[in-house]
Amino acid sequence: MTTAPDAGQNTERVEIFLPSTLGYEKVARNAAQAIAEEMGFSPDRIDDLKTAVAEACMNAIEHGNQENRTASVTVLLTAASEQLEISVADEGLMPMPDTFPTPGRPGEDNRGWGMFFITHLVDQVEFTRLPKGGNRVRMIIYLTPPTDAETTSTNAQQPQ
Amino acid sequence: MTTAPDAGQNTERVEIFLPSTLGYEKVARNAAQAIAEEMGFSPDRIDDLKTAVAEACMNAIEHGNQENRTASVTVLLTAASEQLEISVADEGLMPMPDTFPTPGRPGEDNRGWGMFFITHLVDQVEFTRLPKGGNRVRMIIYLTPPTDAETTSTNAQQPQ
Amino acid sequence: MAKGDVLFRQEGTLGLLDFPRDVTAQTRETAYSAYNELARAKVRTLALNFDSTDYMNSAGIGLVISLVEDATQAGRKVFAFGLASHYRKLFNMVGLMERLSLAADEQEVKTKAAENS
Amino acid sequence: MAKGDVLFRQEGTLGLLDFPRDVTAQTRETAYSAYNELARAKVRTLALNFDSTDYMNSAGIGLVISLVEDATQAGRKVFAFGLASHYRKLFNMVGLMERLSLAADEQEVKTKAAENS
Ligand SMILES: Nc1ncnc2c1ncn2[C@@H]1O[C@H](COP(=O)(O)OP(=O)(O)O)[C@@H](O)[C@H]1O
Ligand SMILES: Nc1ncnc2c1ncn2[C@@H]1O[C@H](COP(=O)(O)OP(=O)(O)O)[C@@H](O)[C@H]1O
Repeated sequence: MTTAPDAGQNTERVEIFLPSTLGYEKVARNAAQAIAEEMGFSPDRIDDLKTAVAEACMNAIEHGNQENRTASVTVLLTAASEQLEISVADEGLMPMPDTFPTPGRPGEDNRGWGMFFITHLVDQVEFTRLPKGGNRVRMIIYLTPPTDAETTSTNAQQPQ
Repeated sequence: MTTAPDAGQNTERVEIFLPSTLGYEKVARNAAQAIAEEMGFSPDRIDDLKTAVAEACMNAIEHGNQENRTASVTVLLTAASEQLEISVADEGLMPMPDTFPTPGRPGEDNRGWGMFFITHLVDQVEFTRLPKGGNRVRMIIYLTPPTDAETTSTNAQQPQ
Repeated sequence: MAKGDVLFRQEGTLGLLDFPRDVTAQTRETAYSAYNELARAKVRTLALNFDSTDYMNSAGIGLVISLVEDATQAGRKVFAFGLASHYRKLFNMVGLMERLSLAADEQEVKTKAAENS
Repeated sequence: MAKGDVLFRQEGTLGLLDFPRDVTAQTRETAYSAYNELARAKVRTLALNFDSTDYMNSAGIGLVISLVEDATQAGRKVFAFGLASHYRKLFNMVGLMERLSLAADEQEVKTKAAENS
């Protein structure tokens, strides 16, 4: 794992490794908040981002890493002048499904809203099963957000 | 850099790499807050910890790494059942002095209170010049804090 | 890493659930036992108090949906108060806003519950 | 990554400095230019308003010490208000509490400044 700064001249990168224990998603959520505040995002958008980041980390901990103590979650936060990108990768002990079920599973405490929040709260999102194993969620928010039409129609992508 | 969980059975470890840019100390500060809240520390103690962590990271960025873009700051947060340990290491482009000056440098905007805060706001602190280069500050706060007498007399150590 | 329990209070035909700081999957057990007490007491209005809540994740929101569905099926009117604007937005996204009424605070809930009793 | 400027306001012989959300080394320039305006206007009381401040680091506290020293040497009485309890603790640790008076809010500062004018 290298810690060299990103190739881009105007980007700054933070790398975080979390244990696969529920609750630690808040570390990534708080870290994203610190960077987004420094970048000047509005409080509303920061709240949206915090939920998306927490949900992506929870999924990595719970599903991708099966809460396995030896697996870790890698969170990369890359701040550029006009956007903040956050990628959350797990070790893929459970691979991401090709399609996500309809949100809300009655009878199971209506779980299943995480992916729905992730795809609706950030400007762009991409789900990938990594070639060397592991699942990754890449989320981007822009300081100048795209129009609503763009946001809702083009952001969600299933794993390739 | 390995991400294996700490040897201790009941410890959880978070690893963070920060760029050497002022402002990013807030990422570590917020991360420490998330863990300390989960552990049940009181709001006052969490505020103390946040200041100590921010100051240690600022020093690593500004002094140890000379705000050099190719250098990074490594923050390890290790949560055990009764204590939270946070270590902040830089690459030592500027080595830590053997003794720290009296806090407050008049004529220089009274800079120089960072070390004073670090040593007074956490329960234990240790400054080390690492054999392979780099400076490290290790800070510990306990869920059940030691008495005042212990805190003020035994916590500060100069680099060895 | 759980953060607090759901507590219940009953005032006549009004039942209140006081949610803790974190509302997550870990909140399930105390939420249901508190809700079941109020259901046994046959309250006609259910008020969800989120004054202390500052973290709610998708599992916590799913739990709230389940409670609201159960209460609605049992013919109870459901109110919520103390919700931060971000969580009002999330409640709206999952359709919860159509199944409950927002109140400004506990006082407003009490006034409205009196009309419903 | 700076976060806001120090602004100044003058009301008779009272000068107010409104500190931004972050008080750090980056706050230096606007703090001094705001302070210098008030000094030129010969205010007799200086009030530091920290209502909006939620992050102050050691460099920011050093800056406040410098401003307070300068004001005191010029014979001005210095007040501070809006300080969160953690920063009151830090101000105490660095000896600032002996060099300034805390006020509950802007109104109290105005009342006290009137006594000092
Ligand atoms: N990182 C991941 N690794 C493996 N499977 C995942 C991952 N993220 C999501 N999933 C799958 O997608 C489903 C829906 O996720 P989500 O909408 O977050 O709801 P929930 O986590 O409550 O089930 C999960 O139940 C899981 O099967
Ligand atoms: N990580 C570090 N690497 C090198 N030198 C350091 C480091 N931390 C502190 N120092 C030295 O100790 C001095 C005092 O630090 P501090 O009390 O934080 O005040 P300030 O940063 O305002 O100078 C610094 O000026 C610097 O010379």
